[in-house]
Amino acid sequence: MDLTVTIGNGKLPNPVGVASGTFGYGSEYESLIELSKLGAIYSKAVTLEPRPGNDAPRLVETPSGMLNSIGLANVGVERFLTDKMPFLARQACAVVCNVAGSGEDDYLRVVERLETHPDIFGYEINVSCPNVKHGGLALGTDPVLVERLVRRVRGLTRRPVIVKLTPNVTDITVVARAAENGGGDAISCINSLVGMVIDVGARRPVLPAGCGGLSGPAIRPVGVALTYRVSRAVSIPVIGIGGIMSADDALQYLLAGASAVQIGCATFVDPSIPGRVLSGIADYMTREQIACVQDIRGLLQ
Amino acid sequence: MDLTVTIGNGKLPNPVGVASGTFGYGSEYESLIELSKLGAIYSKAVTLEPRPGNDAPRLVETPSGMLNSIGLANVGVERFLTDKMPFLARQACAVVCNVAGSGEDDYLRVVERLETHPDIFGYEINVSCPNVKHGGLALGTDPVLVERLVRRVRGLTRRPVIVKLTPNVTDITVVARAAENGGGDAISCINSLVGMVIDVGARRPVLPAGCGGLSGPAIRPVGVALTYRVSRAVSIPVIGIGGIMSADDALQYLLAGASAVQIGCATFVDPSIPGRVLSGIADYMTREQIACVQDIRGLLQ
Amino acid sequence: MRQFSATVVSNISLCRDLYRIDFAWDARAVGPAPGQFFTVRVSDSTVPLLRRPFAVSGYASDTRTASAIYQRRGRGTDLLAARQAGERLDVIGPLGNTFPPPKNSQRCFLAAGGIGLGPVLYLARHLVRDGRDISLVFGARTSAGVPAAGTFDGLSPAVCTDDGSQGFPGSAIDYLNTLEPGTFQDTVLYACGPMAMLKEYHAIAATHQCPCYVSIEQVMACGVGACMGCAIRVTTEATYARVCTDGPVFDSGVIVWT
Amino acid sequence: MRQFSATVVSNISLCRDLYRIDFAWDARAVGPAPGQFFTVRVSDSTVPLLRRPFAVSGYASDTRTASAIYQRRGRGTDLLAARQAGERLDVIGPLGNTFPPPKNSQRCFLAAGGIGLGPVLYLARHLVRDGRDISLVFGARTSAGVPAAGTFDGLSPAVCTDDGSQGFPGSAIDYLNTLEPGTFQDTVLYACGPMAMLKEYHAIAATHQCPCYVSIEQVMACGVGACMGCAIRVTTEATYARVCTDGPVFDSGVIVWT
Ligand SMILES: Cc1cc2nc3c(=O)[nH]c(=O)nc-3n(C[C@H](O)[C@H](O)[C@H](O)COP(=O)(O)OP(=O)(O)OC[C@H]3O[C@@H](n4cnc5c(N)ncnc54)[C@H](O)[C@@H]3O)c2cc1C
Ligand SMILES: Cc1cc2nc3c(=O)[nH]c(=O)nc-3n(C[C@H](O)[C@H](O)[C@H](O)COP(=O)(O)OP(=O)(O)OC[C@H]3O[C@@H](n4cnc5c(N)ncnc54)[C@H](O)[C@@H]3O)c2cc1C
Ligand SMILES: Cc1cc2nc3c(=O)[nH]c(=O)nc-3n(C[C@H](O)[C@H](O)[C@H](O)COP(=O)(O)O)c2cc1C
Ligand SMILES: Cc1cc2nc3c(=O)[nH]c(=O)nc-3n(C[C@H](O)[C@H](O)[C@H](O)COP(=O)(O)O)c2cc1C
Ligand code: FES
Ligand code: FES
Repeated sequence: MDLTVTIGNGKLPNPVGVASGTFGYGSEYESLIELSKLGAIYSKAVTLEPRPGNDAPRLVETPSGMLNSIGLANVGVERFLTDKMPFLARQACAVVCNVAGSGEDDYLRVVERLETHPDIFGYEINVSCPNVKHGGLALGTDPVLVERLVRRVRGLTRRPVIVKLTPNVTDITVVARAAENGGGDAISCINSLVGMVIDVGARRPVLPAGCGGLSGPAIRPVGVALTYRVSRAVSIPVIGIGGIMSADDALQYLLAGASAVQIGCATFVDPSIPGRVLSGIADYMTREQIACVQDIRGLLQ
Repeated sequence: MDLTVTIGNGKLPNPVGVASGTFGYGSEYESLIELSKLGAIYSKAVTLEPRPGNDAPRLVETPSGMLNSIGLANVGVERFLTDKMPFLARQACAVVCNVAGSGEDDYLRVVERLETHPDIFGYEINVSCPNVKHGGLALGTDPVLVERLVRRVRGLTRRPVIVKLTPNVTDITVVARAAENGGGDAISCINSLVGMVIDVGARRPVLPAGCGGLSGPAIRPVGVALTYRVSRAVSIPVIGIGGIMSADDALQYLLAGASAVQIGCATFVDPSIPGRVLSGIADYMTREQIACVQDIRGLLQ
Repeated sequence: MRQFSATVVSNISLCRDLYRIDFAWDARAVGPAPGQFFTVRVSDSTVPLLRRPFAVSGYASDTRTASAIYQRRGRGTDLLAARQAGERLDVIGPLGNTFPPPKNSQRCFLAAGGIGLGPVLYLARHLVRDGRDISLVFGARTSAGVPAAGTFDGLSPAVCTDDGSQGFPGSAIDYLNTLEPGTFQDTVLYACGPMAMLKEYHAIAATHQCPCYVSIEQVMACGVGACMGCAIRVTTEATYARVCTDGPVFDSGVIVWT
Repeated sequence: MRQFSATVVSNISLCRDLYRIDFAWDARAVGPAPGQFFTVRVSDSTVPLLRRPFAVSGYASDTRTASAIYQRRGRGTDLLAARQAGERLDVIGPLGNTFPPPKNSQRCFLAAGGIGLGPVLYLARHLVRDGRDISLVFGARTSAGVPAAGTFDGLSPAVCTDDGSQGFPGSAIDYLNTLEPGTFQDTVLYACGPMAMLKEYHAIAATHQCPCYVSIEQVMACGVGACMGCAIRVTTEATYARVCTDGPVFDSGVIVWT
């Protein structure tokens, strides 16, 4: 059975990764999950400088989902390399660094620094962060900016460059094509939706930042729909994300056109989910006599 | 206690209405709900010609939500006037006609016909339907088209014109301002999100149309966030919609900036919900000594 | 129709696959007739969100006790199976139309497959009480899907199992095909079960030129005709009919069988 | 830490507002120490979605039985209260840090408010077993929040109720303020309860210049330090600390009290 996924000049051992921001720097889950079984660990967003993150509370549960307002809290690229990469480098699974910034140069400088480390599989460019120059809207809402950013990142590395799209746009296929034109090797689809919960008793939003990112099973139908659309608009692989809790959910993404998937907040709910999703996909392939996980994509009627 | 809501030159008796497409033409719920207690009934979309709607199945449940692909199934404006309006006209509550079409002229001709009936409170212009001329994207994704359409509808009527926005856009405030500039009297926020569910066993989308509209508690955080944004971008009233199941949920929308709310699929779940939402809002106002429901909007910190 | 909070009288397993729930029907609601259904809010959580529809399988007008026979299929019916006597059930009913009565001279042939048993059983008892001559056939995949004989109280159905583990070996359709063609003369067919089975009954009825009424299932949101969600394709000008209010019982000739 | 499927030993109501659940701790997991907590997946549905964290209120290393004292507050704890002896519980633990032990000469003053009782009770028993001199104060809103004396097995806390319905009339803080200042000499304060209460303990400790350790609650997603969701503001360079892994026990001087 062939479970591998080719992305650019790299190959992931299997299609089930753990999503950025939900798996820290890997070591946090070491005693609960066999990390070597993961297709890839997508790191928490790495920025040029360390970021403390947003004010508390940062989380609130919603019907079949959750809102987060972490605010890219991370140790910064230098400490990522010195403190976090040694552990990650020892793992058998691929390490993809999720890269974020407030302006184009930030992204480029982070990638430049990460290029110095030999054990990084590739980059996931998170264009969903609010961008100051872009009127507070995410950089990822503007196809011109996305194409230029991806092209410049492309110029810095031969490693796989994955572009992670925001669902909060009118036509996600336009941004996906921009990422492809810029030289991106794959699309991650989707980041969280914009959401807000108001504490009626306190008469204020639960999150001090007001809005947060909505994720979890609630958004799965949105993720599947956008994966379906994006995978028909580009010819590079698509990595489906959003609300995956089971192998059946992951298979919805693969049938919709994804080549791989990422598990986000389901790992919080039950750390055995990534492993069970992978074994469930393998069982499905056995049962349905599918030799290659990449063939699932073509089976949708 | 003042529960009224002023919209254009009209006044709704209270802020709790039932959303378009979830309440048929009113008579369906007559034996289950005291219709006179409703702030408004928003009719199923009315189009120029009768429409049979989409192929079955048209519904699928999702985590804390549902997808629908009804396809604007409706009796058309003529039969709406002859068969459906007589019942609606007898009700004490306001009747708002949800108007849809595949092109601008469709909308205008429907409104022209509806103007002939004396007992219609106003119109809710549904700009979320996919628009053929607009590359299949909803007309409501283009602020220029929205402003022009609203201006032309405005030219036909003195009744309240409410514009119902789609959440599937990059910046909903731009479309909201276009609706205000065109002369709209209020904004309904939001229509359903794009979503898809795939039947893994059958290897095809559950809905023959592929994508459907996601609604229910799952989307409530999105509705609250967009209501918060829209109500800060325009000075006309905003009607909050999306996943309201209780008075507390409705109060989230009112605190976020809405002047009124609509209950959609919660009525399917429990037809007593619209009534309980209204009495819950009234209880809250008594408890918190708020005289006017319109004052709730200003209470968010 | 009314929405009411019903008390569960009993909720028991009939066989491995089927359960029966009995509950007190609201005194202010019209009693349900054969073919009609009701919806239940199975949880006050938002998962599952939508009410679940079930056909009435019997109604005792003296005690105002209604029943339904159901299969555990997913979270909704799991939660229903967990309800105990004395607990409350949020019910809306009666919903939908009813089986049209046979003409005076007509014999009645009733066929049920799997969870189609409930409505057919209720109709059968109703017809027997009216002194009609009925034949009843019930098909299940295996004997695990066949309830104890007591469930059919007094009626003696021809039981068929696909795997031959009980009664006639084969489907209810196979069984019908073993009957003499004369059986269907001046007969009306009533059926409830999977769509594929109903389609075959329609074909048999067409062959024998006898009327055929089928009770259809479709995913529902409102159950009262408001959402247009439960549409099925029909041959009339309307193109689609709502199963919840135009049905669930249809003349099989009106359905577009696919 | 490990994820394991634990068998519920008992799950009982202690008073109107509080329950105690006892369950078998996994033999391959390290036994939980005072201050540590575990998380439970209360439902296999997606509502509630996130695991719920609870402090360990006791642990018998011979029988490997762990307990927690909890309050029914919402759907998650409602579902927890419905678990019966013999049923399974999906547990991850032990999580978080522990209460630092007192210095040799120090006396220990332990204060718990409401659902803060669990961790404080475990610490108290631990210290008593080590032969330490402890004082224990427990505050609740009303007597409905005060468990039967047996819950404190052998320990005799000063019980305070805001409404004066049992024990000292007033909050645990009010009670502390009635004590002689000398009480806090060479003493370490340990406290768990609502943030507002912890802030006041911090102030009292600062006045008396005694060390103060507080166990903090914050909404959690992962519980293992991965999501950065449970942050609280601290005075160190890091600006924020994670309650789940840097805590839940903090030196009160490190917290930015707001
Ligand atoms: C008019 C009518 C009468 C019915 N009578 C009976 C009966 O007497 N006995 C019986 O066992 N079942 C009956 N059903 C089917 C019953 O409603 C479904 O089995 C039940 O809703 C499944 O719920 P679940 O959560 O357990 O399963 P799920 O996991 O939600 O789904 C299992 C299957 O049930 C179907 N289903 C799910 N939700 C609905 C819904 N809201 N409406 C209709 N179908 C749905 C799905 O298509 C799916 O194939 C009837 C359905 C209809 C429409
Ligand atoms: C380290 C730690 C130890 C705790 N120990 C105890 C204990 O010993 N006994 C006890 O009764 N409670 C304890 N709690 C609080 C307990 O976790 C919440 O009461 C519980 O999660 C409420 O769940 P619910 O679904 O019943 O209520 P909900 O309706 O979800 O919420 C009720 C309240 O609980 C809080 N809450 C909800 N979800 C979480 C979450 N994932 N993490 C933290 N808080 C949440 C909310 O802010 C809300 O104010 C502890 C919390 C933490 C962080
Ligand atoms: C707590 C939290 C933190 C996240 N941080 C990041 C991040 O740093 N970078 C990023 O690209 N996505 C981040 N995400 C988004 C997830 O990677 C994922 O796209 C999203 O949660 C949807 O997947 P899910 O529904 O499976 O959780 C975060 C999500 C959560 C819940
Ligand atoms: C079955 C169904 C049909 C709908 N039909 C329409 C429609 O005809 N016109 C419209 O503007 N919105 C329509 N909607 C959208 C609702 O009016 C509402 O905006 C949406 O469902 C979100 O609210 P809710 O989460 O409370 O259901 C429909 C929704 C559902 C579920
Ligand atoms: S279920 Fe809504 S119209 Fe039938
Ligand atoms: S709960 Fe995730 S870091 Fe603490």
